[in-house]
Amino acid sequence: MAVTTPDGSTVHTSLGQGWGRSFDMKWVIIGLCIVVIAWLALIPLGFLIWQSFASTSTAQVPAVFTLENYATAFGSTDSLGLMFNSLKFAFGTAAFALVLGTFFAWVNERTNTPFKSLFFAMSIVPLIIPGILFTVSWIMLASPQIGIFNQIFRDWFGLTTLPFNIYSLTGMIWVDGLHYAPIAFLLVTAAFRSMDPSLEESALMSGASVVQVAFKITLKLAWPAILAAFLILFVRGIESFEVPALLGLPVGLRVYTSAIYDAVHSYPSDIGLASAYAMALLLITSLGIYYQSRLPSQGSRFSTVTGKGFRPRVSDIGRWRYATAGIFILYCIFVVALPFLVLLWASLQKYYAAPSWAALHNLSFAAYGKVLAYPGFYGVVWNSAKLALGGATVVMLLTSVICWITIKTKIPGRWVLDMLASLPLVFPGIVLGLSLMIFYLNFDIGIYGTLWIMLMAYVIKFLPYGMRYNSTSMIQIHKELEESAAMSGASWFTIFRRIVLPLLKPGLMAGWIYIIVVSVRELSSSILLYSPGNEVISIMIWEFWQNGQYIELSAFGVMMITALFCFLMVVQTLSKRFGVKDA
Amino acid sequence: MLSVENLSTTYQAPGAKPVLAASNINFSVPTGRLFTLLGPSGCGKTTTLRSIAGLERPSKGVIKAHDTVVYSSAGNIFVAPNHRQFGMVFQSYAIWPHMTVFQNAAFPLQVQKKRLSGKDIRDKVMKVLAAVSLDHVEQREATRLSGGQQQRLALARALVMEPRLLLLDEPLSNLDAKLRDKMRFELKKMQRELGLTTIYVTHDQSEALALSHEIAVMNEGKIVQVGSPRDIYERPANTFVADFIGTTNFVEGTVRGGADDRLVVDTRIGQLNVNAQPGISIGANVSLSIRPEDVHLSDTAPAPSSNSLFVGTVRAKVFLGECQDFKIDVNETQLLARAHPSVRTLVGEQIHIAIDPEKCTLLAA
Amino acid sequence: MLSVENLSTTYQAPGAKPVLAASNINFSVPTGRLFTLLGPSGCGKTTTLRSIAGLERPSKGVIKAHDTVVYSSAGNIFVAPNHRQFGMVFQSYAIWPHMTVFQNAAFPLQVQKKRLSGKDIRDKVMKVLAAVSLDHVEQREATRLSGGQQQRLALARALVMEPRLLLLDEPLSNLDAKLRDKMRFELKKMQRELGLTTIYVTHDQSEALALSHEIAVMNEGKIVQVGSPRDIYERPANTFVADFIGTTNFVEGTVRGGADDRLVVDTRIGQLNVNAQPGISIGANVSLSIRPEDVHLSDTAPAPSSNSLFVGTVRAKVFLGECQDFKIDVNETQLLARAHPSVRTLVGEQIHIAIDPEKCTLLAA
Amino acid sequence: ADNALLVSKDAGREDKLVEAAKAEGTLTLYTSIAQNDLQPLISPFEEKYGIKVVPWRASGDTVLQRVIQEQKAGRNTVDSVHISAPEMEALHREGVFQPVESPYFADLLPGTVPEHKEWVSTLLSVFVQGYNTNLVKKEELPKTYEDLLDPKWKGKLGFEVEDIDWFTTVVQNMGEEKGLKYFRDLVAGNGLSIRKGHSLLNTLVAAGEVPIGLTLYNYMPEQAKKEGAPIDWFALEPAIARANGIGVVKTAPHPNAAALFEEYMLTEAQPILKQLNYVPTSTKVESPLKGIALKIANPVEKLDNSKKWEPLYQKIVIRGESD
Ligand SMILES: Nc1ncnc2c1ncn2[C@@H]1O[C@H](COP(=O)(O)OP(=O)(O)OP(=O)(O)O)[C@@H](O)[C@H]1O
Ligand SMILES: Nc1ncnc2c1ncn2[C@@H]1O[C@H](COP(=O)(O)OP(=O)(O)OP(=O)(O)O)[C@@H](O)[C@H]1O
Ligand SMILES: [Mg+2]
Ligand SMILES: [Mg+2]
Repeated sequence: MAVTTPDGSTVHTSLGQGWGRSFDMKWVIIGLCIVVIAWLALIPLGFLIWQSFASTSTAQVPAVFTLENYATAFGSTDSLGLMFNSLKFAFGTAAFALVLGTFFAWVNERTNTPFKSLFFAMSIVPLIIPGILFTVSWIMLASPQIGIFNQIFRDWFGLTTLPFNIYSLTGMIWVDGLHYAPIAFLLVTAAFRSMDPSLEESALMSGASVVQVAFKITLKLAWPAILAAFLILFVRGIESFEVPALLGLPVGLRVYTSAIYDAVHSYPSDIGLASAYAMALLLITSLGIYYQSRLPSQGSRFSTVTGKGFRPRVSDIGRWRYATAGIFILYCIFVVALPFLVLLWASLQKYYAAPSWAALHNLSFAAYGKVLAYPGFYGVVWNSAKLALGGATVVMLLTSVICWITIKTKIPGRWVLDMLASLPLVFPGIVLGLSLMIFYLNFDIGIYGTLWIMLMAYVIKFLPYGMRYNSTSMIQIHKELEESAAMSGASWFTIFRRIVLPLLKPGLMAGWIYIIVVSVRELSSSILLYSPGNEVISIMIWEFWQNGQYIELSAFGVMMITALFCFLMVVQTLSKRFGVKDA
Repeated sequence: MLSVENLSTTYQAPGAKPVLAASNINFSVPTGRLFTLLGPSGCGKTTTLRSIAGLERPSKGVIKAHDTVVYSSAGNIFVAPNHRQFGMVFQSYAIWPHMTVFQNAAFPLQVQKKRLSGKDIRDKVMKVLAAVSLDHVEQREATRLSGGQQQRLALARALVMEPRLLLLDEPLSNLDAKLRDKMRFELKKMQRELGLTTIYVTHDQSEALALSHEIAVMNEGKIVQVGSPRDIYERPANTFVADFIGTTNFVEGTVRGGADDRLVVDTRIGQLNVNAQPGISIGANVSLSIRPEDVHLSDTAPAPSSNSLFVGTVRAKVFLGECQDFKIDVNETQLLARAHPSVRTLVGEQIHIAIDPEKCTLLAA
Repeated sequence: MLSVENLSTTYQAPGAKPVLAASNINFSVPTGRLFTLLGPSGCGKTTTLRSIAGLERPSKGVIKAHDTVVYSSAGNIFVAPNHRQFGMVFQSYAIWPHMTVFQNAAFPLQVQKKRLSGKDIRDKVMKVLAAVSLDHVEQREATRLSGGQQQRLALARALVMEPRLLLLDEPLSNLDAKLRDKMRFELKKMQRELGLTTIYVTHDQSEALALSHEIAVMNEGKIVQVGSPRDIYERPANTFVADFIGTTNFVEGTVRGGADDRLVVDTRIGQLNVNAQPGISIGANVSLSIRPEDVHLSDTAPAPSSNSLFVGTVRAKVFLGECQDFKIDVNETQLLARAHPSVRTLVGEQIHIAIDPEKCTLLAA
Repeated sequence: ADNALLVSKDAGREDKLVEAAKAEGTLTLYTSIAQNDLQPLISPFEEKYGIKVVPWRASGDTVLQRVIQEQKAGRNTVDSVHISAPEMEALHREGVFQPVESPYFADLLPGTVPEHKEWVSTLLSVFVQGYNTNLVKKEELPKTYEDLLDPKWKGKLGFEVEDIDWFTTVVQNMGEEKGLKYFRDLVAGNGLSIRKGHSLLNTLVAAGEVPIGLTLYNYMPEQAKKEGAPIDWFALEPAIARANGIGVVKTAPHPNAAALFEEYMLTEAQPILKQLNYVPTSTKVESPLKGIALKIANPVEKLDNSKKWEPLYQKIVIRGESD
């Protein structure tokens, strides 16, 4: 029954060292997951690297090896300027979104603020609103010409200088930060949920103020989540397209996504240049991930789910709860309700008109009728639902195994796995779509032109999110909880299914929700990969937008927000039934 | 200094029936005193302590510290835990895993209102770490400590802040006797020197007896007796206390007669002489408590005296180091006895028993 | 059944110097026996236990269970913990917070190879929950238990699987004496009935003495003595064991003379009679260990005998319930004594001391 | 598949083509035509011939990518492509199309059938200028391009970022030097608010954010106006038009159906296109922009001169640098 281990080392801390035992479900599953990850991630990665060294090609001029792309991407002050703008914008966005998201996560999980049950779903709404709509709503709200806020200040207070200008770096950071704060919210909420409250209580008893506890204990213990959130937000910020295009462009604020966009949308399509830009991002992200992958090796510094009593609970913040409730209400009004109302208003019109008594007479539900009459509407929704649910589930399960390997074992080279699964974060959507398209056109296993290839694209695209969500929760699980299951004689698979997954619940659910929400909106690779009959919601949104059917788009946005909002409430209720219960 | 009146705390989990974990608790602790909550597992000690700390919100009652009301259900007053300036050791230690040993212990000093210089903090922390014998691992990550070391760190962290009120929840449960003695000594020293008012939760009777000025014995969420250690031990208010505070033999019987200030009680093991007590008349059914260490054993027959004398058969014996525990059958009733290790009678043999009338406690029935 | 040879385990944290937590451990436990690891906090008990369980990878040594090698550094063998079929109670309980009490206890039965019917599982679980007095809270979430209840649940979970080898890491530390006695009894009963080979880690000397067939005393990562309880107590191998296993008075002195099989030792408290021992000759410097309970105290002078007699002054006294601890100054040296509560001499007064030559242990110097 | 009929000039060609197409029974069309417009275009064809049209919709450059990659990999699904002229020309260069002959080419506007005949323009999207009727009075509208230089338009002009062909054509029309100076003056003097997306620009004009949008597709303000939005349009002449074309793929599995569809697009579909507010290319159908001078942007120009015009455009219009 004994088997030798190839591992000659003497130092280890976890269960993972048993990695030499004869055939076992564990190795089958782990091996399978590794193969799948490698398969999924290497195709676009290889394509990206290859393209970044290839010149553009046409039928007449074949591609050749070149360093030109890098020279163009990083050689001129112009493109460096774009890069710099991007970095400023991304940093600002990430910082703002992180602060906001973390604050709400804290309020939601740690305080007795009133209306909390609405918090979770409400906080995620900005993420549901399609980026274009969200940005346009903000143009309507805070543009110097027609912005409602500005008008209010102009009319009511007689101001001549307008307080808000959405067309500025600050405006861009504001809009994008608000839009992506839910990412931080979800990640940090998950981390806060898996925290033995006695750690905070003991700080309180040491005389620390609520704020000191938050900064010195809660946030420090949630450090992996915060780091992960920042990394994701930063990369997202750099890749952000709608906000710079809609808000930066009119005032000449250009970022490097515009350069990628131009490169990709010309003929011959300069995928190489786009790839070269992406390679820079790849580098930044790798550094971030490398740093994160070293966190778990620092002992149990972040294990906050221990086997000695664990009762999540909120603390009473006294009168401050009215302040936090106030902030939350303001947030709901300005970030959730107003854009939503703008959409709702628009959806009830025949054309967009600023709210007025006159326009009130034109209210109609015609737009909703048009949306429902969209050819194959129900099929489209059904396709999106399948892809979103399927993709999210596959990603979260797959990455939970990968995270277990990278965090709970000492297998050499496990960081490579982490990298592989995390790097798709920086693949431009079109590059991802193209690589899959080209690969499966030439290596025909019958998935090209079906929903499967889209599923695959979604899985690849959202793997990195799954990784971050799962790993932050995984780090928090104290190893003894698995060890005690192993001592009970449970096999690895059983331990994973019955102990690890339920304890991962906060991260698992947060990631699952996030992926569902954003996959409904995924466009850049969907549009390349979908086939007749496989239309999805994002294509429909794009269609409305392209045709200038702003009203229908608003109506659809309203329907989508309502549907996803209800979905979130249901999930929130159901998810209380498994995993660690809240107090 | 601390007074607790009619305190009740209920746990309410969604979908489960509420658990009344502490009910109608009353006690007060004068400044500088060490007060112990003693009781069996699950009796509500931790709950009471957490309610005093402000970590649980009681359902009713009043808690005053230094004449300030920190909680009052009627007055709707609830002072946040971090404004109560109490120090606490948690039963689960609650060591911060992301800090080193030193950082854990220094935290209360770093966050307190009164700013201390880095050097002052260092001095104080090292002093208290030395007191709990952890100064040699000050730079180690707190999670890389053994169970007992973590517990000592938790104690150090509570002591370093010299709180107005110290709440200790089983602070020594994972320490060996030697170290526990040392810690108990350090604790007592600091407690007396600094005049720290302390509430001490323990399940260990001898610890409670050795440390406390006053003890409250709890059972099923209620306080069943409050008194000095000697009181509790020698005059248990009811069978639960007598039983809990130490092993004891309960013998039921009927009062047969009496002479001078002695009563004779007829029991299943035979006639016992007992000190007379007001209100107990001949014919009354009574219950007697006799502690095992008061059942004197001898290998040979003792000289006659006022003691009640019996002969029994040794059923079992356990060696406990400083003493031996015997189970002895006397007239088909079992008696527990604790004797010096020098008693050599073997299992199955006959042994002589003497019971001092002074040591038979007549319990309220 | 279990044999451990030359086991060493090192903790290596990145950037910190390695901690040799267990070094060169050797012992073996026959089937059905209860073997105890006893030692002060931080001495490496948990480490040794975790190494046997397979949760830590030792740096060297051999571990055999049932004649199968489960670990061998030389043979490069390492059997995964879940294939060793050992049951374990963790010092930190390691209760699964997402399960109810019942689910926690049923888990080992649900995952084992041999499939049991739902009813069988229920029966077994309820039986073991009843044994640890948790049957009334079976449906409660495990996190909503008191500390002691969690510990009992951990014990139930280890017992329910009737493992080949039971590893217990301070399984009773958070229980009150009464309950501890009860648990100890249940544990002993199950252990003996099922013939469970058990390794028991404890810091509690009296628990070790009462439960074990054999005890290994550890200090600073090493085993310093292995022997039966009586052996360890009565013939400690060195001052550490004598000191650790119970409070004792160490008295240094020089052998003055001897008669028959008695030696007379000149010490700072006066002349002491001691049993002669081979290899000790007149003029040798020796160290004597006298346990406090062997220092007999009396309020009045005792009758002369072979005992060494002294008079001292009571410096302090502590009431411990079943006994009293005294600190007594004898010729400017302090002696600890433990006496029956009936001794009434007050602090500052003179007290009579008798020491039996049989009870003075001559220690290896 | 038999492609002979596509280039045949025989008398009975038309009947044979219909017969062959019916035999094929279906065709796959990749296009950028809006979903709303697609159905009214396809249905009459399907009804008339009983041939099922399977459309796939995406933006022009996505269609371009997809067709190229599918052809490279030898995956022959698409029969017919309908996207804008520069992208059609790009596909021609990639060797994707096959030439088609049709008697109906003769009815088309000049400049709509390239020499190679591998694709042919079916419709024109004409750039017109839209304005918000609440903010700009009809009387004060600019009449010529030069009028736009009037300082009263300062901060009121909007422009879609990708309309480089509009810029190019206007410049060429004015004469290169004069044209470039014109744009420099325009950007320096009145500024251009650059927006992404024609429909956004249209919406913003209607909402009043941008009083005048310089490059709106002619049907956009028209539709909005019909629905009651405060928007109207005018055209500076010559109005620049962007052609959309259709072509038959060389490897088409249903070449005859595709050719028939192409022919249909040039004939019976033309009035439908007009109803959909496009400008038809057939001279048989009256143009909705009758009387307005049109200039069709040259697709070859866009492909070949990208190195020249692109930097100029970036510099002058997007970044507004005056050298
Ligand atoms: N993860 C770790 N990294 C480094 N050192 C450790 C680690 N865990 C324990 N140690 C050290 O190893 C020594 C032995 O620890 P162990 O947990 O075995 O002690 P123990 O005998 O169980 O003590 P206790 O009775 O306090 O639980 C201690 O000095 C402890 O500080
Ligand atoms: N969060 C909770 N929800 C419901 N019941 C609880 C909760 N915490 C404790 N209890 C129950 O309340 C009672 C008192 O618990 P408490 O923790 O005060 O006991 P304790 O006296 O500290 O016991 P121990 O010595 O075992 O720590 C117990 O029966 C326990 O099961
Ligand atoms: Mg407790
Ligand atoms: Mg230990």
